[in-house]
Amino acid sequence: MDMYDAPHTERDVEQKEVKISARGVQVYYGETHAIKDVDVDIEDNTVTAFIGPSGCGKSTFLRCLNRMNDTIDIARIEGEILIDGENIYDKRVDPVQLRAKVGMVFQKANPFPKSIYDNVAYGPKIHGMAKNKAELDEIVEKALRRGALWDEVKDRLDASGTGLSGGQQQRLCIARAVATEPEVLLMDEPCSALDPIATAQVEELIDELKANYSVVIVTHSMQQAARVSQKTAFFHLGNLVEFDETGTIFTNPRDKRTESYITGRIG
Amino acid sequence: MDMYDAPHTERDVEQKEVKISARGVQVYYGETHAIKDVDVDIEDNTVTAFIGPSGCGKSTFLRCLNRMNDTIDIARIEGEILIDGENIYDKRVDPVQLRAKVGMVFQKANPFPKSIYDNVAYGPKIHGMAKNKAELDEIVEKALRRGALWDEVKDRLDASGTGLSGGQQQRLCIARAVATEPEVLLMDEPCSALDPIATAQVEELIDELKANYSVVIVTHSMQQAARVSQKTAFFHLGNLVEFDETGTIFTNPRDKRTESYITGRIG
Amino acid sequence: MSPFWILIVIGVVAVLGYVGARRRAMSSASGNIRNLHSLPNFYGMNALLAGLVPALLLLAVWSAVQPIVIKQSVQSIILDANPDFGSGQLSLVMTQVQRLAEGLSNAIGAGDLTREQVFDMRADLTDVRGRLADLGVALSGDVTQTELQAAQRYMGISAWGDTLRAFAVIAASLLGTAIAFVKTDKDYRARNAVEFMTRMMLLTAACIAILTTVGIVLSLVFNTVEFLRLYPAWDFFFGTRWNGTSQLGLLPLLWGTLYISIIALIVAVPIGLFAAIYLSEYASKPVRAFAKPALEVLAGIPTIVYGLFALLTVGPFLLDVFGDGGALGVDWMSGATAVMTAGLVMGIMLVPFVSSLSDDIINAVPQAMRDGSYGLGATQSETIRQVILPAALPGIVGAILLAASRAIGETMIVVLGAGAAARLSMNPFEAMTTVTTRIVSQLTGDADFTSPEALVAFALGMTLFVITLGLNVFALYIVRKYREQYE
Amino acid sequence: QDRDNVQIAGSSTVLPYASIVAELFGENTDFPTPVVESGGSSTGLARFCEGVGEGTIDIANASRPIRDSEVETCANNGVDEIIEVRIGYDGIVFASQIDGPEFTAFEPSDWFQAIAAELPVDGEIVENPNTTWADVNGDLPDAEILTFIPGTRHGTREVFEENVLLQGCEDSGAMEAFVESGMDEDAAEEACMTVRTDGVSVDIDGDYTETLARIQSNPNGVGVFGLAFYENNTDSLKVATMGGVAPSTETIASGEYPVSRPLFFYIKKAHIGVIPGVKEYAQFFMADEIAGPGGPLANYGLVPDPELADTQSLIENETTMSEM
Amino acid sequence: MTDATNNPGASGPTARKHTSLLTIDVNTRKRNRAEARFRSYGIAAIAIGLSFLVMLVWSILSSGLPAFTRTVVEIELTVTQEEYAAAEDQLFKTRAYQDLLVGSLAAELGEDVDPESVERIIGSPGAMLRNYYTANEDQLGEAVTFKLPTSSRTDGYFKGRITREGQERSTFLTPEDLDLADEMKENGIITSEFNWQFLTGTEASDDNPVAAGIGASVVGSFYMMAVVLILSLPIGVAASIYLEEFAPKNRFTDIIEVNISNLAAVPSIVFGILGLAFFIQFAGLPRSAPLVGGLVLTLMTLPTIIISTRAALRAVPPSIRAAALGVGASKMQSVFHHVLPLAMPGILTGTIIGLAQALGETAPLLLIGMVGFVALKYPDGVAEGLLDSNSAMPAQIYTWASRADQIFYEKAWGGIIVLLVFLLTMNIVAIVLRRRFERRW
Ligand SMILES: Nc1ncnc2c1ncn2[C@@H]1O[C@H](COP(=O)(O)OP(=O)(O)OP(=O)(O)O)[C@@H](O)[C@H]1O
Ligand SMILES: Nc1ncnc2c1ncn2[C@@H]1O[C@H](COP(=O)(O)OP(=O)(O)OP(=O)(O)O)[C@@H](O)[C@H]1O
Ligand SMILES: [Mg+2]
Ligand SMILES: [Mg+2]
Ligand SMILES: O=P([O-])([O-])[O-]
Repeated sequence: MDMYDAPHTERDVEQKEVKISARGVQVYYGETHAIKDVDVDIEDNTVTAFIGPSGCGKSTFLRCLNRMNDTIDIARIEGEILIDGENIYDKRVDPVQLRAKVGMVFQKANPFPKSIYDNVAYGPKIHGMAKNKAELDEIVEKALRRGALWDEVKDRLDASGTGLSGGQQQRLCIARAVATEPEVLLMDEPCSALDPIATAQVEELIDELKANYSVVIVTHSMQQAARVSQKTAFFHLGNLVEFDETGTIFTNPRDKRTESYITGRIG
Repeated sequence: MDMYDAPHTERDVEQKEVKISARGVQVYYGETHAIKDVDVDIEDNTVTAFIGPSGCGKSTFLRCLNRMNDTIDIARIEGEILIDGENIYDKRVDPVQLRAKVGMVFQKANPFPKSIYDNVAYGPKIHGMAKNKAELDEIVEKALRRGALWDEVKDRLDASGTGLSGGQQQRLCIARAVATEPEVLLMDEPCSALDPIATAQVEELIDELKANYSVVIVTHSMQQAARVSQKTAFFHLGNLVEFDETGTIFTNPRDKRTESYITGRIG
Repeated sequence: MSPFWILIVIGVVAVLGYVGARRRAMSSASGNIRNLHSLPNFYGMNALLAGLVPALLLLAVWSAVQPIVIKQSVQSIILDANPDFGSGQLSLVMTQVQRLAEGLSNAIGAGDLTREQVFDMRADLTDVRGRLADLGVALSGDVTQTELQAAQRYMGISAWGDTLRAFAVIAASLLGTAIAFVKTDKDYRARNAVEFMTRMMLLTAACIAILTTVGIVLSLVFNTVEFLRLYPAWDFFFGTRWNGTSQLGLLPLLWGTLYISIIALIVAVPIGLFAAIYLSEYASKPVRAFAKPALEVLAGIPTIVYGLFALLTVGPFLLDVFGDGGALGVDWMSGATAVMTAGLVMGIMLVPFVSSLSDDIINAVPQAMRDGSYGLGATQSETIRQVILPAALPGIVGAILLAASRAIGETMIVVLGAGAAARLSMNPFEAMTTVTTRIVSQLTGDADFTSPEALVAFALGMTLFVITLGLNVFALYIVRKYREQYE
Repeated sequence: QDRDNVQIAGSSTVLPYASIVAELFGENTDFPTPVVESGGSSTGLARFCEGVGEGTIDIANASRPIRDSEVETCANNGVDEIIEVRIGYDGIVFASQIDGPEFTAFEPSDWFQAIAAELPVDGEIVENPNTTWADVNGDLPDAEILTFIPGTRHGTREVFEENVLLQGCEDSGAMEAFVESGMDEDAAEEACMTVRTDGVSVDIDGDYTETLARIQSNPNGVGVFGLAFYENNTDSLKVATMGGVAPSTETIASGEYPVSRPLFFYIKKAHIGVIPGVKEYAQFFMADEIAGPGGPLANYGLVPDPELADTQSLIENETTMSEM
Repeated sequence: MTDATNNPGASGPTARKHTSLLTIDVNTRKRNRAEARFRSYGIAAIAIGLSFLVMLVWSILSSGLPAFTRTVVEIELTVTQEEYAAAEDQLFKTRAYQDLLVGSLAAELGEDVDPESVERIIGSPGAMLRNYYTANEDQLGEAVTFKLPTSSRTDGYFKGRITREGQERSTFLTPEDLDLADEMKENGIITSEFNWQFLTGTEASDDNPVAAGIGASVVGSFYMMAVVLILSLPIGVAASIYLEEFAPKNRFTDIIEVNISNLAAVPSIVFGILGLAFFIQFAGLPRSAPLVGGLVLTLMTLPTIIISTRAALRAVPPSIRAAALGVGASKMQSVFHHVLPLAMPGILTGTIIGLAQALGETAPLLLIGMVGFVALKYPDGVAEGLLDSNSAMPAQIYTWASRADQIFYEKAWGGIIVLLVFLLTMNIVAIVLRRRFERRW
């Protein structure tokens, strides 16, 4: 398991502030019980990875964290999720403000049917982040650079975002999400369609974001989880089986299921 | 590079029959020249991997092979592509028949907004592959098993295909494609949203399919390419830079660009 | 054989063809569907269509042509007897002959007369009228020998023609089925054949729309040209006065049309669009299920109701507000009928055109687009304005165009609500009129159809047609330019 | 398919009478009920003159006599035998909202001066300056002029122009003034009958119900109606005298009331004996029980023709216009 | 917003101020106000639309509901064989029956009652009597109790449609007649009942306006709408499919596209001109026939259906088509199996609106002879229904609305109620289906 060695050294053990704290979260899609009583604490300035077999509820739980599940009619959420100690399902919480604070990259790339520029500028515009066009241009460029897309699209910022290749669309969505500078960034398999180089760039970005923000990333790649995350949560059939330091999870899992998932891996 | 050793031993060097032969293929999206003069021979009973950085034209080229690019208004294709010695861009060729023969799994999972069962049964139905309901049930079950999805959905075959998780949708699309038993299967990043176990199952499927069919797979994972493919094509900026035995590509690339792509990898 | 029975027979032939071809296909594939090029049903359908389509076409053409041929041949008898007949008299006598022939065949059918009796009948020997009257067939005049002869010839030819038609049509059906049946083989591309025929049918359907346009242009263009020969084109196109008789200037009508339509759209588009947005994005299911069809009722209320509503309710109300001594203390309006009155009421009528169609289109925008926007912290309204509406734009423009089209074509509301005065004025509280209402009134008017007063209706129709064509081209351009395709 | 019912089209003024007869004809004979379309006298006559044959109408209703030009068109199209039937008389009345200003007595000259396009003032021809009825005639209420007159598509318009406007023009001496100003006779008549287009007078192309609706929404409006229509709407309308005579069946029959006109229908002789029921319909229409005094037509508002018997024999003998 | 987001350059944990989610910040508050405004526009739009609907429906109901009741007079009458023979012998037979009735009723009411007065009160029910006795000759000589509608003015007097003062100025009813009518009402001879005849009856002339009913024209409209539905929906959908999915995208299809939207702007009367020229004069179809009306309305409805169908087809995401093509479906199959079902709501909306428009349209019917005094019997079968002269609801309403007698005003509005009920019934299937097909993807 040599590949885990390098990240290990970077991991600091000191307890960070808890950014998000979920207690007894249950999610139902109609009859289906998709998330079963999950408790988890996500720390600030930390990258947390969610791993687990496909269909175990990672995306579902991720979407709870910024109330994106609100948009699914049949989804029902119980339990409480606190961000900075405040329950986001509280009546007084405005999901719009919440989502500005908790950004999200979706599993399936979903660029707007607009130009590449407008795709990225959309968030900053609605949040009034730029005083003028020049500032906006700057924000867009910076976001696209962070999304490792700038070089490929700088000559065609006016082209439609939907005319990009799969991986380009995914990076566009990443750029779009970081452009609004959220405090927490939820990324649902952000590198699934990316080549190794682009993946490395995104991982670098995540590492950079960690300095200021809290990042939650869903990934199917153990290596990626090991490389970028400090904490890892393993989901199985809707249960949070284990949540611990990434190192611990990968080297010394407590639960049988975690172990078998980790070792059953192939990549 | 020990990980390449195992596959190596399995690779047989004997020349197989050429299934698909592309000559001087050019693709333009409006002004953009996306594929530049690509010549390639894809063999029968072989798994061919397309690798290359995001946006280099892998999907585009793949879509040429079953004329899916016909559906994009602005796409223009030049050159010829022969399947079993017949030019598929010939006027007399019925693209429908072609696509029945050359199946495809798209990069972005696109299940029909229908039940899971109907999603899979659709192809067999229109191709008259089942005499009766029982046979159809059997085909659906077999396809879902091959797509490594059966266990997860067997109790809810009537649920909508769009209500599945990202990885489940992807496997559904794989199941849908194999259900029609095409002679050539084009898979555009079929495992991008899959966990290692599911990935292994799909790879097993690919290996199994190889016995009878020709499989082309686009992947960003070098390991996956190395594991499943016998031939690998490396695309860069629309050019087919190198096409050779997988082992050769990974161990002994001729082109600088290939080498730098391979070694720049991280996973 | 009557068309009904012919239809039954070719129907049976086609169904047999379906079953037969299907069987044949299966057996050629030795029972294994997978060896077939297409699904067995396609082979069946292929035979079915081959048995039906040409036969039906033949039946239709034959049925259309046969009476003309018969008429020609029967007419010659009458013309031989009365060489000086004009076409009008001829057609009247032919009516009598037809009636007679029908009466006689009915009598034969009912068993009251035999064929021989009928063909031996002589008008000077038999009181044909009385005889038929006894049998319950009313003839309005006495029958002459020529007429009787003609009727006998008529019956003879049509009996013969009907038989021949039955043979020909059934033969065509059999032949088509047979060819399809013979061609049926596991490698025959039945699906392609069936799809080709389906595609031809789709094309035919599209052509009906084109033919309608051609028909409309044809039914307008000759009279338009005729009008422009009688009335100076310059005065028509650039005249600023219209009184329906001697002064036929287009501009005041065009202005009225434009003004009223714009006001109607200013009412209908925001209300309709916001209603659509609310229905598709905000409303709960029950609200939506109720409100959408309820709004659609507005499109179904006869326009005369709107007209009366404009004249008796909205007009006086506006007068109370904007009229002399009104609530606002302004004296802009002097009568209840005004551009504003008609425009407002028409706008209400048009709301469902915008709301329902737009609602469907907005609803069809994939959820992923919304999610993408919400995920960035956009509010629902921002999402709608900046992501959903642009994506739905082509459909919405289509809906608005449809509403605009209705506004241009509407008459009753304008007649009652806007008055009938043709006037070039900027004041929306004055009475004006539109092109369409003038078309209706000139066309149903007292003037004879050779005078410019009536012919102007066609010229107005044609002009309107050309103008709306221009507007549509413009709209198409706009849509093309701003179209945003999702995925 | 052969036509077995009589088809009639034409004047909307005649329509109620024609439909009463059509209905009774259907109820009292074995013939099917004729179809009666409206749309105006000229439209009806135009369709009448399209030719003979099943595809054309058998009878045209008209609220004015057929014009020579129309007879000519008819002849050109083979309709050379036309039977003219005068069915009676109809009065035209001037009425206003029941609660509106006291419009109770008009003279033709009031109307002419109120709505003519141009008027002679002090020897000069000027655009009509009158805005209130009091401007026209001191005895009339001081209310804005707003009239609703039949549109040019109506046969009624012709009667209105000739019996009211032209008459008023002559009465007021404007005719002379026009001629003096250098117009020839025809031009002067034309000027007398030209109506102002500044919105003071509104042409109604629709039916009397439209006029009624307009008057209901405009207290100052005065409208032109048929007598029968007014009789049916005495609840909402009040009628004015014209030239001092109140309109009624009696005053119209006696010729005292100045604004009345005969109503007609025209039969295509060629269709008699071909289309069942054409002649029978005409006979039934003009029978004493129907068109005579006390009959349903008179009850509804038709002023019966004193020379009914002549008309009856004319139909009996199928006497065409050219034979008269 | 946090400072960090306002100043993209700021960095370091200390630079970040955590704003509470529970208190809504200024910017968000502003945006929420915009949101609330936007939402309220939506509510307002719906409210405006619905309130106009309520106003219109209210005025329709209040003007039209009286048409559903009628004032009737109950009479026992004995007609002898001789009276029957004498009546049948006359030219004006129905009048003879009416005289019998009037005589009998006047006698029943008392010596001093003027028969003419009675006649003015009961109107012209002669045809009903004649129909009864010709159908039931065995009842001759027997006493039969009839419940017959009164004259339209009597009806109007009791319904408050006309006033005593108004009638004094007319020749229809004298004050004495009204007194007599009041008395008859008190004696229970005149009562009021639900007016079935309005629903089942046929057009009637001004001589007997109370008998007028909407029934025959409902049948006419039914046949017309059947033609419209059977033709315009398949043709419209087929044409849209061709244009949207199959036609090559070139100048020519652009022309077709523009043409079709332009057809929608063609005034409906022009379709009447076309129908007159093509279906009647060229093809020789009969005038006043619902078939022709249906064909003309089909042409008029097509653009509406085509435009909405095309918009709906266009809104289906391309990935669905790609998915179907990818498993080897033909274009035709992908359209019919996947795209069309997803476009169904839009198609149905087009149908709902197009049919509503067609059902209420009068102008083209004017030219093809369905407006006027048309149709007095029910068709015997489908062929007759399509080809025999008939009217249609809007034409009937239009005709009534231009009649002099005020009862027709009431009937016109009553007819509008029937038309709307017809419309809703016709559309209910489409509305329900549309809800079924609605889905998000
Ligand atoms: N529909 C389209 N319209 C215009 N340009 C397109 C379209 N699809 C792809 N392209 C462009 O063509 C190039 C090749 O795209 P393609 O999808 O083949 O890349 P790819 O190799 O599949 O990349 P990825 O790994 O990100 O999926 C890219 O530059 C892309 O932006
Ligand atoms: N919209 C939905 N409606 C109904 N069931 C859903 C819906 N979305 C997800 N599910 C179900 O909930 C479970 C969890 O789904 P989720 O998307 O959270 O899985 P995941 O862990 O993200 O999987 P993957 O790795 O494949 O994306 C799955 O069984 C899935 O089928
Ligand atoms: Mg997921
Ligand atoms: Mg790709
Ligand atoms: O319809 P008119 O009688 O006025 O011609």
